Amino acid sequence: MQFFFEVLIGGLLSGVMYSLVALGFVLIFKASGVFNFAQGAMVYFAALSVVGCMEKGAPLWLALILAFGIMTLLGIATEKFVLRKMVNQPPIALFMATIGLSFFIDGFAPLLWGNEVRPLDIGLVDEPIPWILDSYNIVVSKFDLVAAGLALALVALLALFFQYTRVGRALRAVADDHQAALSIGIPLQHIWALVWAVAGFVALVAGMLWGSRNGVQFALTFTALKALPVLILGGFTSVPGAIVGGLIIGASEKLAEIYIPPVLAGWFGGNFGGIEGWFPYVMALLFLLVRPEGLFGEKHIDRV
Amino acid sequence: MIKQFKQLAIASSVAAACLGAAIPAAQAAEEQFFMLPSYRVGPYGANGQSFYGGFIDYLSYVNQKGGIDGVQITWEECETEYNNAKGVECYERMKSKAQKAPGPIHTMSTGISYALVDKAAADKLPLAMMGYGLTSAVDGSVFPWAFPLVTTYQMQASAIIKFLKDKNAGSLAGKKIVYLYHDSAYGKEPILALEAESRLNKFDLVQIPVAHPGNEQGAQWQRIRQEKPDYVIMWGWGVMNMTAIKTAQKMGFPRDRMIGSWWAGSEEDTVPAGDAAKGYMSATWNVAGKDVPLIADIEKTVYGAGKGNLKDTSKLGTILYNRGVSAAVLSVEAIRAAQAKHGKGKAMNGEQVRWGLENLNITEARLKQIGATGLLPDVKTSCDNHEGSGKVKLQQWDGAKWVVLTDWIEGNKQLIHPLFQADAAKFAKEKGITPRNCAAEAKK
Amino acid sequence: MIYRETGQFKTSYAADQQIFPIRQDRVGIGILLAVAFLVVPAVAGNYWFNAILIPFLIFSLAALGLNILTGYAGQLSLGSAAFMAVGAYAAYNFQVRVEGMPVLLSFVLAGLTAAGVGILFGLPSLRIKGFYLAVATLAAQFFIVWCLTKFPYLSNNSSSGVISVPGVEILGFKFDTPASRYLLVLSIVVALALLAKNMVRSSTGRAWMAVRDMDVAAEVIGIRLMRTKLLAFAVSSFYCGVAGALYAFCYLGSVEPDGFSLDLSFKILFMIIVGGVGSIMGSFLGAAFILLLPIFLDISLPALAGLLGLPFDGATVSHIQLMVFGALIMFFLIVEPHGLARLWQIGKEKLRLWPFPH
Amino acid sequence: MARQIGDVILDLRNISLSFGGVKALTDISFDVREHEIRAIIGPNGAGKSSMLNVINGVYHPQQGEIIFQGAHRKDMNTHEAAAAGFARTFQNIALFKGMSVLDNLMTGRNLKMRCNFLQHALWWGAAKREELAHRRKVEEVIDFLEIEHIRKTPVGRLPYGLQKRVELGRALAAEPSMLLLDEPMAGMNVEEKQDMCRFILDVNDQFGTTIVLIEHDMGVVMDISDRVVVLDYGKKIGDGVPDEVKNNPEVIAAYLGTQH
Amino acid sequence: MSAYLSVNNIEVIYDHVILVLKGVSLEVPQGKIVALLGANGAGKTTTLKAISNLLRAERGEVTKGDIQFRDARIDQLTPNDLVKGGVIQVMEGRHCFAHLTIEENLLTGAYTRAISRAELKRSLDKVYEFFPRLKQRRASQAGYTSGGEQQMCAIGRALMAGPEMILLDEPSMGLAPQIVEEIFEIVRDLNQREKVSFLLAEQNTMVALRYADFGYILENGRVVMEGDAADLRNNEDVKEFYLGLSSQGRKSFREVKHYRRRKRWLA
Repeated sequence: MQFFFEVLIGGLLSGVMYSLVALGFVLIFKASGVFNFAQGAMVYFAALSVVGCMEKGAPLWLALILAFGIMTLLGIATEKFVLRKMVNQPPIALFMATIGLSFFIDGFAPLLWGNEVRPLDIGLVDEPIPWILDSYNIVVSKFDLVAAGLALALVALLALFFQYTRVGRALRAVADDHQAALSIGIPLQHIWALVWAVAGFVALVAGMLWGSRNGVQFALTFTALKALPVLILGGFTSVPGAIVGGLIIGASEKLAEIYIPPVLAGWFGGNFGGIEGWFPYVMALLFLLVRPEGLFGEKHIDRV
Repeated sequence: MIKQFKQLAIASSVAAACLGAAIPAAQAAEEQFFMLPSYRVGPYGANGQSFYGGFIDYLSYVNQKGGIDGVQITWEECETEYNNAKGVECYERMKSKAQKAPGPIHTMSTGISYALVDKAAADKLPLAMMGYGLTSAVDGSVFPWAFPLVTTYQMQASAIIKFLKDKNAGSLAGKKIVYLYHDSAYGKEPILALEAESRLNKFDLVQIPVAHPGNEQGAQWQRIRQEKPDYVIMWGWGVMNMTAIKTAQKMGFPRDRMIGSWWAGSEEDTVPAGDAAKGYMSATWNVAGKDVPLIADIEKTVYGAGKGNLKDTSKLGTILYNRGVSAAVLSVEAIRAAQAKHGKGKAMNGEQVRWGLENLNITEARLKQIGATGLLPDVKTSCDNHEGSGKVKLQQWDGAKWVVLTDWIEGNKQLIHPLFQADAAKFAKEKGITPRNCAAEAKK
Repeated sequence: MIYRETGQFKTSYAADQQIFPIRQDRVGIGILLAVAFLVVPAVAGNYWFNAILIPFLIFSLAALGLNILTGYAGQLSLGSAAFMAVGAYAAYNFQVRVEGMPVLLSFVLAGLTAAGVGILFGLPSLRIKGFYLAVATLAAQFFIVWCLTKFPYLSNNSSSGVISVPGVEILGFKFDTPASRYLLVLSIVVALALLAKNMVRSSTGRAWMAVRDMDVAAEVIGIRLMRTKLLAFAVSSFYCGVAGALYAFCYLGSVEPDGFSLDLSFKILFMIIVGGVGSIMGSFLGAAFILLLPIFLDISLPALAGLLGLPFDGATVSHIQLMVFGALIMFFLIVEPHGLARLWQIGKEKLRLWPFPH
Repeated sequence: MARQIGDVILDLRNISLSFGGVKALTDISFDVREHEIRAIIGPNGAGKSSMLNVINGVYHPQQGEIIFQGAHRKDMNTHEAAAAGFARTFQNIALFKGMSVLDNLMTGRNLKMRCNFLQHALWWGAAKREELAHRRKVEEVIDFLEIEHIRKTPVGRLPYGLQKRVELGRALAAEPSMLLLDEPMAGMNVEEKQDMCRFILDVNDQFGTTIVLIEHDMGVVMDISDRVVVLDYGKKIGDGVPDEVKNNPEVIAAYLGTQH
Repeated sequence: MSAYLSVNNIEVIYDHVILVLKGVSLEVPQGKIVALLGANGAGKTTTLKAISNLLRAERGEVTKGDIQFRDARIDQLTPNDLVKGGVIQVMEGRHCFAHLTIEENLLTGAYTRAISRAELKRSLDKVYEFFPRLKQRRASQAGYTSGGEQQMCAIGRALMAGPEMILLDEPSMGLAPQIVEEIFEIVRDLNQREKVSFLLAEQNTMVALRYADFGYILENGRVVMEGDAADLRNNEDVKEFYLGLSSQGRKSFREVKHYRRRKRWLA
């Protein structure tokens, strides 16, 4: 039982790391109806920018600010050269464009900073917290706890922003209906640039944590794949959904990875580990069959 | 549709023109052409940078020293992004240029080498897979054109077991070893060998796969924590390695009881892991460091002349750089061997290079001659043994550099090589290939 | 050639419902086929066959499959590569395990197997739409690849999970030269493309498009959503499956499950987006573009850099290549979201009106 | 007049429908006689479209019964409704935007086609013959609605009024016995409305098709319908011949207003 | 009469090929309601979108002519600038933000104005004063409100921007007669009390001419007739083709003939 809890806690905490990436997706989707596949690439770019600036001699805090600046520029450029020209196109086209964008960033980031694998030290050691280990024999990582705290703070902040500010409202309006928003004078350009900058900020936080955990390298772009089932589960438009979805996905995939392969091996013989690659997706899929709009997703309002 | 086709035709003719422009006109002098389907971007791009940097630097070095008995080496890179289809395209694109006088082809990708095995044989181009690739090609009777040189995953796994056995006073009986592997062809190859070893040495083997790309190993390491193994042998690649090391730290598993394969034992894996990597061990078939005379000489000669391939010279002397050099040394030695038989100072054709690869005999003395003492093990190949060595060293990360722990260790050939032969025989049957008769050829 | 249809009157509905009602198109396609079947084999070299033409045709087929599902039936899928994998492994198993199995039959069976798997993964489409469905198809992508990795039976107990396919032989004729393999692939692809075209212009295709454009209205007209969507999944997967079998047998020769990755699925999706969603011809144009572009960049960029004297090393070129590729995808979506096929159509319309615009 | 209004062919009794607790229809009874033109009127959100959706099975009422072809049933389903000859148009045009006018109309014939997808793929014999036969039928509808010139145009490119006409065409292509029209004249000017009325009357006249329509233009409703039902907030507040309804004080208060 | 908003001979092309407006000119004097009438596809919506600059988002462009508002060209502005400058469009089909509440919808309308919280509140109250119904439904998601309420929400939302001129596209579409009257009454009210000028595109000629001061009739992308609303109402062609009246009074829809008299303006 104690092992079960250890897996569960570990899963919940790694789920929070997925949520961080998912959050970026949600932001952009909510504000512009764009399913931004490039979020993973942005995480990579952000982390690489931090490391790159530090290599040039900047201290961590300055590097973070500079990297945020770079992500903002990226957001503005994306808006100016891509999104602005694609107003009113079907969501699938915008989605494809972001895949194109992710390719672009995948090439651009290492071109700018080099593609060596590099460490990112943010002064947090990923080690078990001794007293928990001693008294309960459960591994809980300091690093994960800090990450979880950061993620929750970020979510709270963003939820408030969306619900209660003028810009937050405009963001939601744009997500609902580009053209109507345009017609009442909401400048899509600014809104989009802004939301991309915010998404860039979230990517920066995610990149910092993931980068410090796994090293800053190309594989950071794969974090996007971990975030997708979180999104489906939580709903594309819900900030809290990203967190809850992350927790559920994280916990269940870890539990599944531990407890399902032995069962399968019992049936078929062989080694069935590695199911966490698809398990979240299949779970999300089954969940969707029951609730097609996700846990917290907005119901599609339509009248016949 | 006609119009579209015309555009396509124009585009392709432009491409063809560019292609033409890219190749310098063939010179009268004898040249040996190396095609390098390499990768410098994508998930494993960082590794490719070092490996191909070393490889190309050695070729430049040879050229600066007058070539292979006067035969200059030319080469061309083509980015594969570690993608099989792109690898095939690269191969097909450069094939015609390589037809006359090819160097052994190094893909540094198991997947691409699989895809090229048949094609290269049909085109009579020798394929070298140093420490990766289709391992059953050790049996040269079925795979005359493919060379898993130096060592294979299976032999390496066996050598690691031998190392652990020595460490434990000659017996692993009753011990528990976790095999943590990248869930792909690469990670699966050694399983049969490890299972054989576990039967032989009576240790418990627990296999835990990690789904690609391996940037999340919480569950796997929790399982390891629960299993409480004595050792963890890890077959990782790219981000999986560093994640494994960091997660081991997080779960409190001692790194000095983790042993990686040679693809999990480079600076690219340990440096980013920081302190967590201290004490981590790995196998390798070449040593790191600039104190090898050859590496020092390359730095002096090639970089001195400003012809170095590395942008980031701090990578000089890293594991993967030195591996690239080692791979190039073997390739060049094969051509030398071929020249020795078929005519010095001449460019060798595919058949001749193949012969060279199959009749390598790089002794300690020869290694010393080229300044590569201790860089790589001695290699002696034959028709029925395309591996030629099967030896690795164990090294340990001390927080700043790799420290070599052992001398060359050879895996259990009697146990492992029959596995290759069985696999090769099955392959031959599926494909309807009649194996060569190595014994008869040896007599000739 | 002047593109005018003036003077070409249709006197029967049959004439009006030909695939290419305009004479110039018919002549054009005839010439194209003649070139593909007769001229190309005579002039193209091995590089063209092995690295460009064969993969081009195979990817066109896969794109065609995806286009049926996504372009015609409106079900976005990110799992095409997995269905190709099913086809490849199924064809391999039928070949290796059944003595004397004709290759073509095993291709068909591979397609049918893929169709079966496609139906299974198409079931969620009855409840889920749009992006949710797209992400759900990722489940298929990952799950299928995992299964192929995990059940050694499927790769005939190969220790690495990699399968290496036997050579192709039909009625005693060995397809061992690139040109012969090209012709085999070409014939299969042309035949399947024709069948696809027929399907989409008949009531099957209309039902697909109806479901795509407005599913409630389609239902009210009496189109059964479930049957229509599942049929689209089945046919689409069949095409992808056959493409997968050809990919293994006529192109790479050996494949591993990881080769049929998400990247490949994306690539196929790019093909239909660039080529034209909901267009048979677009599948071909898109495949050509997506396949040729990186090769073209690969070849031309270093040459260009050399010309300009820029100090590009291999990595730089590769990075720039990725950027250009990404940028071009975006460019295309901005300039012509309906793809090359639409550009072609606009071109035709302008030609038709030429020299009087509007 | 050629047509003869017949017996009740569709009878909805005590229908109640709600969505997640929100009542859309409350205890509504409503019948339709053969060959008649039956209008449903009422303010926005009164539940008119819901009513049509119940009739052809898009919505399933929680309570009530539907008597159709002599059978008592809880609800309809779309496929049965279509098979029984119900065709319909929508308030916010539900055409297949990516298809040509011709193809849109051809989908209307879908239920009557027998060939399967394999026959279609081969385009051989039966499939081709069937396609041509149905094309002929559809051309009749095209003729009737005078839309020959836009036959091959993608409907997305057509102006609104023509789209409405094409949608009617799609419904007519199915040779329906009952036609459900949801605001067929919305957004039209008088000229276009006159045209639309003519089409509706002709269909009713020539083919004896029963028509249920929702419409806001009182002129149209009063002129062409045989009986009118008035809904307000999901409840029925009036039912009868046009004159009756027009003078019903409850209807005037809730809907018509004093202007008319 | 000084031209307040003037459209001068504009031509609009969609997608580089489809010519929709073929030289349309019109004027809206300050403080007036001008109706733009015509059949479907005549180009009414396109004209409005050309003015509000929403055209570009739909791959359409003004290729000839110019548009002026208070003697300054506005055809190259962004919609944002234009709203700030006092011209706002209420689009056909309402386009409320379905997932936002009515009140949130209205608040977004004030996005372009840098105003204090108190002033915002005042604007909101004013809108609620014009549309008491919206006040009742303030907390409902707009997607769940009725068509009439959505139309009110859309107009109210535009009002929040503090416009001088509203381009109103098909306000009556799909609405019950009573609601149509209600909405037009509010339009008139706004015009008189708030001095907002209107350019409204409308199918419902009868209602439109009753409330408008001036009217233009568009056919096939051209203005075919213009004049005071009263004059138009009495024009024989308008009567027959747009109002459905003949000299004998209203014609029954049942009696419509299959052929008609030729319109006089189509020479």
